[in-house]
Amino acid sequence: MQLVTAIIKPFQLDAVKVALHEIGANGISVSEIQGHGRQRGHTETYRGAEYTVEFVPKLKLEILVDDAIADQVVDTIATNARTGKIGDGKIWVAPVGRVVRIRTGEEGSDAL
Amino acid sequence: MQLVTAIIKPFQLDAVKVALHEIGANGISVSEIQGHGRQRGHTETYRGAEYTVEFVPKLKLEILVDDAIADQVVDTIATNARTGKIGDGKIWVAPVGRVVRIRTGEEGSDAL
Amino acid sequence: MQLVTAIIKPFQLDAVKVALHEIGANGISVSEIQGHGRQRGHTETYRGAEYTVEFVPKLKLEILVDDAIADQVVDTIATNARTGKIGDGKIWVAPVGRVVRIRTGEEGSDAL
Amino acid sequence: MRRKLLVALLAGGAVTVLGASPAFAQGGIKAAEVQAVLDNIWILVAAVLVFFMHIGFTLVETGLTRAKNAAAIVMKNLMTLIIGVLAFGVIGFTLAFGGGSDWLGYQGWFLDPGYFDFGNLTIPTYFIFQAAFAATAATIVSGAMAERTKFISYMIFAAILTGIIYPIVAHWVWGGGWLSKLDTPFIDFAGSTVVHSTGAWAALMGVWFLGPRIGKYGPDGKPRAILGHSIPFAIIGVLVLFFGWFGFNGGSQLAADFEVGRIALTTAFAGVAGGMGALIVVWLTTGKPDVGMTGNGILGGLVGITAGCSAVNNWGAVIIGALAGTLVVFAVLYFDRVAKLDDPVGAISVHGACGVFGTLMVGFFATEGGLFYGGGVDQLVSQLIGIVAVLAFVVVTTAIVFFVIKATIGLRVGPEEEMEGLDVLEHGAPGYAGDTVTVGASFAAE
Amino acid sequence: MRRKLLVALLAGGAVTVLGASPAFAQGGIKAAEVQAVLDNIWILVAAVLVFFMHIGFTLVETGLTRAKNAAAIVMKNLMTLIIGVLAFGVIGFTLAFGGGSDWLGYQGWFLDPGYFDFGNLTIPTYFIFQAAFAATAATIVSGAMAERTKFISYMIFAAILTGIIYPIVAHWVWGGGWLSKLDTPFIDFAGSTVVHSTGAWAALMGVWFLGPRIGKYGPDGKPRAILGHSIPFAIIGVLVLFFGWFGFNGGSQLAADFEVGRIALTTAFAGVAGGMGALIVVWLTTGKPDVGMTGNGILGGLVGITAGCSAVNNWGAVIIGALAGTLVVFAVLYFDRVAKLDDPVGAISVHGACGVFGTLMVGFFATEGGLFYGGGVDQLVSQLIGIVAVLAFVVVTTAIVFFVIKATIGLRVGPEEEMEGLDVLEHGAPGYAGDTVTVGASFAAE
Amino acid sequence: MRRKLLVALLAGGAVTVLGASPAFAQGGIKAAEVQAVLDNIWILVAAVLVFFMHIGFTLVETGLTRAKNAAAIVMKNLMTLIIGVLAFGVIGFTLAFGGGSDWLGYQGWFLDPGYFDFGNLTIPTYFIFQAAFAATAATIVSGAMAERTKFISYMIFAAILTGIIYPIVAHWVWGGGWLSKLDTPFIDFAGSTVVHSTGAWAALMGVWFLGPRIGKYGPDGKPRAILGHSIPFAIIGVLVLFFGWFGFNGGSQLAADFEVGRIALTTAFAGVAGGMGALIVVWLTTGKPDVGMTGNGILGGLVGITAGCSAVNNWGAVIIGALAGTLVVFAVLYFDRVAKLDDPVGAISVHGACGVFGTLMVGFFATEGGLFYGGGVDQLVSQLIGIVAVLAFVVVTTAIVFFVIKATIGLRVGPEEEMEGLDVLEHGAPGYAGDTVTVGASFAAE
Ligand SMILES: Nc1ncnc2c1ncn2[C@@H]1O[C@H](COP(=O)(O)OP(=O)(O)O)[C@@H](O)[C@H]1O
Ligand SMILES: Nc1ncnc2c1ncn2[C@@H]1O[C@H](COP(=O)(O)OP(=O)(O)O)[C@@H](O)[C@H]1O
Ligand SMILES: Nc1ncnc2c1ncn2[C@@H]1O[C@H](COP(=O)(O)OP(=O)(O)O)[C@@H](O)[C@H]1O
Repeated sequence: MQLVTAIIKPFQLDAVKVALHEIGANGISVSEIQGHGRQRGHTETYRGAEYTVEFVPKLKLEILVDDAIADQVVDTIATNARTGKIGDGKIWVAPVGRVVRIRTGEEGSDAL
Repeated sequence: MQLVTAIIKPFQLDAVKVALHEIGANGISVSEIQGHGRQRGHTETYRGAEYTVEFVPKLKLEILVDDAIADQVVDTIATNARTGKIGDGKIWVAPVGRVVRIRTGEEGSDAL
Repeated sequence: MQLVTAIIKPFQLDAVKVALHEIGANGISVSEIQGHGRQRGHTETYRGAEYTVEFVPKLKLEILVDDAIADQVVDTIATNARTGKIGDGKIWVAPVGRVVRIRTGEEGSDAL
Repeated sequence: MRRKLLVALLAGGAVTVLGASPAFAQGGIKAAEVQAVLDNIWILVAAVLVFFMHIGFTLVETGLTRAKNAAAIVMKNLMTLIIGVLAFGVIGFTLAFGGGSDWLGYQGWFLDPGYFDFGNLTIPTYFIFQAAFAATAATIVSGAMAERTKFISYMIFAAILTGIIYPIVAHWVWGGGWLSKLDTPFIDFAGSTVVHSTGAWAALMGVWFLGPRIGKYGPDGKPRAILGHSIPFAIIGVLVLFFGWFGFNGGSQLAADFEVGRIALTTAFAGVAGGMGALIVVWLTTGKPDVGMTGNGILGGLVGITAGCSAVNNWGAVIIGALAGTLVVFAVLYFDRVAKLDDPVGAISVHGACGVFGTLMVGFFATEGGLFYGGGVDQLVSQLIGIVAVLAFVVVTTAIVFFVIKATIGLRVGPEEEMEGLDVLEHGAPGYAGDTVTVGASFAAE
Repeated sequence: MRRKLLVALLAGGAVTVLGASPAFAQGGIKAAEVQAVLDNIWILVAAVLVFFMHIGFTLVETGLTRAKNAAAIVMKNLMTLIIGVLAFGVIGFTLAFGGGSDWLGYQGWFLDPGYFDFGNLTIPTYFIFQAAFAATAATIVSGAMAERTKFISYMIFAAILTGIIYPIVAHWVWGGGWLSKLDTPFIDFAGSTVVHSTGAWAALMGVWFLGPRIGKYGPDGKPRAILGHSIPFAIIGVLVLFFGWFGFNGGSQLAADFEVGRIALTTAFAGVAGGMGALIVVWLTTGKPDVGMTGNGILGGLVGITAGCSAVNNWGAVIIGALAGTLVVFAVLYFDRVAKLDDPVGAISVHGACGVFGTLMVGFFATEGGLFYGGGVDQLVSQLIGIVAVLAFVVVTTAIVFFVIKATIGLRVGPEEEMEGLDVLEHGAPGYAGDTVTVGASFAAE
Repeated sequence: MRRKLLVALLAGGAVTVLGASPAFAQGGIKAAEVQAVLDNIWILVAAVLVFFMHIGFTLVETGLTRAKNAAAIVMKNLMTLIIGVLAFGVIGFTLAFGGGSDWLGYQGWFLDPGYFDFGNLTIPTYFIFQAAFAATAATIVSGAMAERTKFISYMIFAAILTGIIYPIVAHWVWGGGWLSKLDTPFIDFAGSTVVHSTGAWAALMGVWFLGPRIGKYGPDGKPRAILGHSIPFAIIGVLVLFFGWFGFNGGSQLAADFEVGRIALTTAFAGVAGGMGALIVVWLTTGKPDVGMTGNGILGGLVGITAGCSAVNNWGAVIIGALAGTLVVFAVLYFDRVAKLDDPVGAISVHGACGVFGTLMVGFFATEGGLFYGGGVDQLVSQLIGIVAVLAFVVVTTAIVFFVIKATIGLRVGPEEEMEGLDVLEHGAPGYAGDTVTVGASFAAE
């Protein structure tokens, strides 16, 4: 079992979600985060004082998937979250051990 | 060392937390997320326009534990977060390498 | 590739971020969480009813780094997030498999 | 000018249009007529201030409850106003102020000009002011029953309260009913009992029939704090109510005269003294200067002075206010810990306990007729009669209403709805939606 | 006392300072003079209430849009007031109320006392009241165009609307222009057409030229719900507007007299009936008692009664209000689904559809001259003429303005700005900043 | 009717109850009496508007600070009102308006009717209006000292400011003191100096003794932006203040007459001009139309016109407002960057800089006696004397008070409290609680 984590632009959630449904990845957990990557933030002013906006709102998606479709899920997210502009985000995959569905107590692939 | 991650219904936090304390797992980090699993959302209306509520508020718990008690922690969460209704959530476990307690710099099991 | 996760006191973000920039770790994702560790919360009152503040606001940082600098990143965070008071937080490191930069599709170290 | 003329044409305005700028007629208008117009304008302004209090109630109730029920609670407050004006307009006003018996009015429906006479005040002016009061009684209930009451059930209850129950109480005291005909008439100048206690006893019955919110009492029966989601909302609501109260009490003079200022002043003194009293007591009792409780203290002081704002002097006002503020703290603790009645906003304490207290205090502090000013116990006895009569009437009638509602359509939402929050499941959308997660979710399903 | 004297010295106050406490002169002042002062004070209070409505508009518009644009939308509302008062002061007031032709005024600039005569009302009093109205017309537009309009472009548009377009409409109806000179003069007591429809048609053109927000319509053309980020804000805004409306309609009497109460009452009845109407219709149609739509219903009822609040009776008010509330629901659905005009707050439905409807209803329900009261169709025809004339004029002129703005500086922010939110990119800081993440980010870059 | 009669019985109301509906006496009441009642009613309404301003201050201060201190800041505002009314009632009013010397009043305590004479205004009316002013001076301080001041210390300071320091200043100018007896009396119509500068200088001393918030200045001494957590709150607060200001300035006429409208108009013009001035300057300077700064500009314009609202004409008002708005921007930058005084809401700039500026401008723009209208420099010199005297007095006295507080109970919370937020640690509960995480945490520990 793999946990796919993706940081995406908030506005791309819609497209990503639909595309994931189409490939049968239904479960997903989303959280609001703020992040920045290589680019330095832009300078803005607040009440006349300059400051750098270094953190930009993003969404973090966490998707637990069977090993078999992990790559497909990553590719699907990458394609659908892409705008081509800086700040599109990252995706990473990490292996997961035991998985449980709380409602039924099922484990492993059945838990998804 | 293992990181136990659990997505639960917000209202179950209380029960889960007490149960975890009882088995000696004191440290916990909680974040507010939104998620959905297999079930499609229900349709609602906003100002006359229909829409589907696909994301439902959940809590994500992250608990760093010694390998020895990881299974017990998972079972405890599963038991206490269960309502038996759809949307109860998932638990997964993943191995963790280095662990540091920031205050003291202690590492490994001592860091918990 | 490693994912460094750190729970820190919100007020230390500034120092940690600067220190990370200095060692060349630019990318970072931050989320607001609540947590507690060993210490029991303090008792407060709300409208005359006593309750225990068990969860305290923290920030969670997630930083994807090359294996080579993971330890340096951990140490940097530990040093700069430390206040020496209870509640300073934890850092943990976990290995990550595939990593993708959404904008370009680059993978691995190039994706950072 | 032209608009004015058109307007005058349409409306048959009583005032002739006159000369230069700033211009006024050199004759023709009598001072008494101007005074009558002034009375009406002031009472209208006061009515607007009382309407404005609904913003205060909305903010307090929303602030002291949870975010997941925010849309539901503002909706209940909105409906209180809508239903209050309609039900009071169609039935209540006649029951309260129409000619009739000592027990209720039944002559003169739909504001029929042939049946009503309010002195200098026109029927519309008088009605608007009174309708705003009726809605106030109902809104007290929505706060106490927050976070678990079915929308439709609340609507029905609010209609009965503002259309029938409150008007009958108002008739007894203000509409020429029996309490105003006691040898020493019951004094409730602006409604500590008529408005606030009525609302509070209804709230008490509502909370009793509803039961506490899930999670409010632990398995051991101990109360848990369920924190409000926005203290700024709650406190701004208290401030809005404070300022609206100048209309509530000052307008109850039902005339523009030199007394209004004095009433406004006793009101202000009691309000601030109530806040100070509650602050000190809660600070000494719990060790922290609790924000919400201080706000409740101000409201308690205001409720406390409402009965006697015109009858007591400044010192009386400060003392009544401070004691009412103190009382609020203990009442909240009592209902929370001992009676185990889950009242998220403290409405029963603020409006019930302080309403009774304030009404009683008139018997002591009234500068004419009060015990402390040599007036004997007559007034005190009348006050007690009024308090008990209203209590009994409201408790019995609202108990019947709640019982019937509970037995038929039900009073409380299902546990799932309660846990997930009323907003989405009862009203279709969250009170606070995220910017993008929700957009992501928003394919129209048609 | 001394302060009073100093003041009197400076201001040459018309009222002499007098005797004991509470003191009043034993002679010298005429009742007509007091009435004139009272007229001015009431209209000032009414003007303050109308100003207050800008808080209501701000809350409604902010609540029904997304958090990422919160600072931008409150800023647009703030600028509406600033620009409205300045543009209406410098140009608009003369166009509207200065001497001139049937089409516009052109005599008497900068409130020149030699040129204006408003009977009992002084020029400042009259101006403040009217300026608050002008700003209202503009603020309607900011809501409909929310979440995608360039700040500078909105500012320019607001200046033209409040400085030129609205004043010309106001001149036609209220400034002695041609619509007030029809054989049966067009009746729009407080501005269903003059203020609300003018704002709504401008909004319609604005939305047309702008296009919908990104993501509002799916690839299949189906509308998606974009949820507002704070229903409490929106509903408190509705309540604020409701109470401000007492000034809007009651002040339009332009005098303090016994009619004001009657006007306030028809206003209140129509507002609550509108809310009830919308609630029932939306509940039956969609299955849920929608909170925002009920709020829109109240506003629809209020807009609907604005034209006829002085001409119709209570029953007329309830019926007009209830129908307007019903209409709002269908209008919102129509614009959203059929016309595909993306109006986040429902401004076109509330102010346009109900503005037309209410203006028309005067022809039926006016107790003097209305069709239902035996008055024939003359009034109805005049109402139609007025509605169509204003519609045509505003649509054409605002279309030209929007066209020119779009062709030159542009009307809409870039897609990136729109998706990330206007707050940071247009105004430099978020509407809602986090406590620490932002502090972490806040090294001054200098 | 009956209620009215009961009321009249109790209150000995001055107005006889009269005939038909709408009814008025055919004789007996003198116009002068009606005028006196009207004066009182208007000043009461104005006082309610000034009270209302406390909602505005609360919103501005809450919006421009961080969420973790939201409960603490609303609590300080609530206490300002409570303490202000009590301290001003018990001591301040006599010091300010009681008979006495050129320096302070000492005759007539507790609103004793034998000692005060305010012409047409009753003592309660006059007191309420003045008490609302006193509280305003204090609330300015709470904003500047936000996010780090100990609750108890603020309370003590507020009591001394509203009970002693402010009243003495008010006595000098409005209570018959020495500044009102200069050959050319110092003019401060509604309190640019008396209220606003007094508050600002107290704030200046407070900020000086407190030091900046942790993190406000980097190790290199450069200022960092600490963003406010709710711009909608801040801007709605500005709008609330704007509308309250009509009562602040218009009520300062202390009578209902034709001047009030003129005063309201100069107030409105200066406010909008201030917003426009600040917008343009901040836009040109920083490249972005900053929302909070535009709001500050409006407030600056309003503070600026407060001294001269009755003495200047419309053009003067626009110019004073625009310049004050401009000044605010530079003052904020100056205090932030150069003086390094950390004032989260810009209170010192808005109320201090613009208060001085506006007071001075009276010397130039007063149409009677101003330099630009041929009045010579006499007025200007008097204005300077007043400004400097108040500055010196307030700076010295508040410095002593802050010094003593700091040396005894301490002025500032501990660093941990400051970093974690004052809400939980000082007041026991967060301003914004989550729905479930907090419930999860809320076992009563008893
Ligand atoms: N090394 C990293 N660790 C964790 N999150 C990162 C890292 N780099 C980027 N991110 C996240 O991805 C988002 C976009 O990254 P950024 O580098 O700005 O875009 P791009 O990949 O297009 O260059 C950031 O806002 C941050 O949330
Ligand atoms: N594959 C998944 N990956 C990540 N999170 C998931 C996944 N499936 C479910 N979740 C999370 O668990 C929650 C409950 O899951 P759901 O499938 O609705 O319940 P159940 O397990 O009872 O069928 C979801 O709201 C989501 O946050
Ligand atoms: N076992 C754990 N698992 C997950 N998070 C933890 C754990 N222990 C602590 N934390 C997080 O770290 C924060 C600080 O931990 P705490 O134990 O209070 O401090 P310290 O490390 O100084 O003893 C907590 O608020 C919580 O968010």
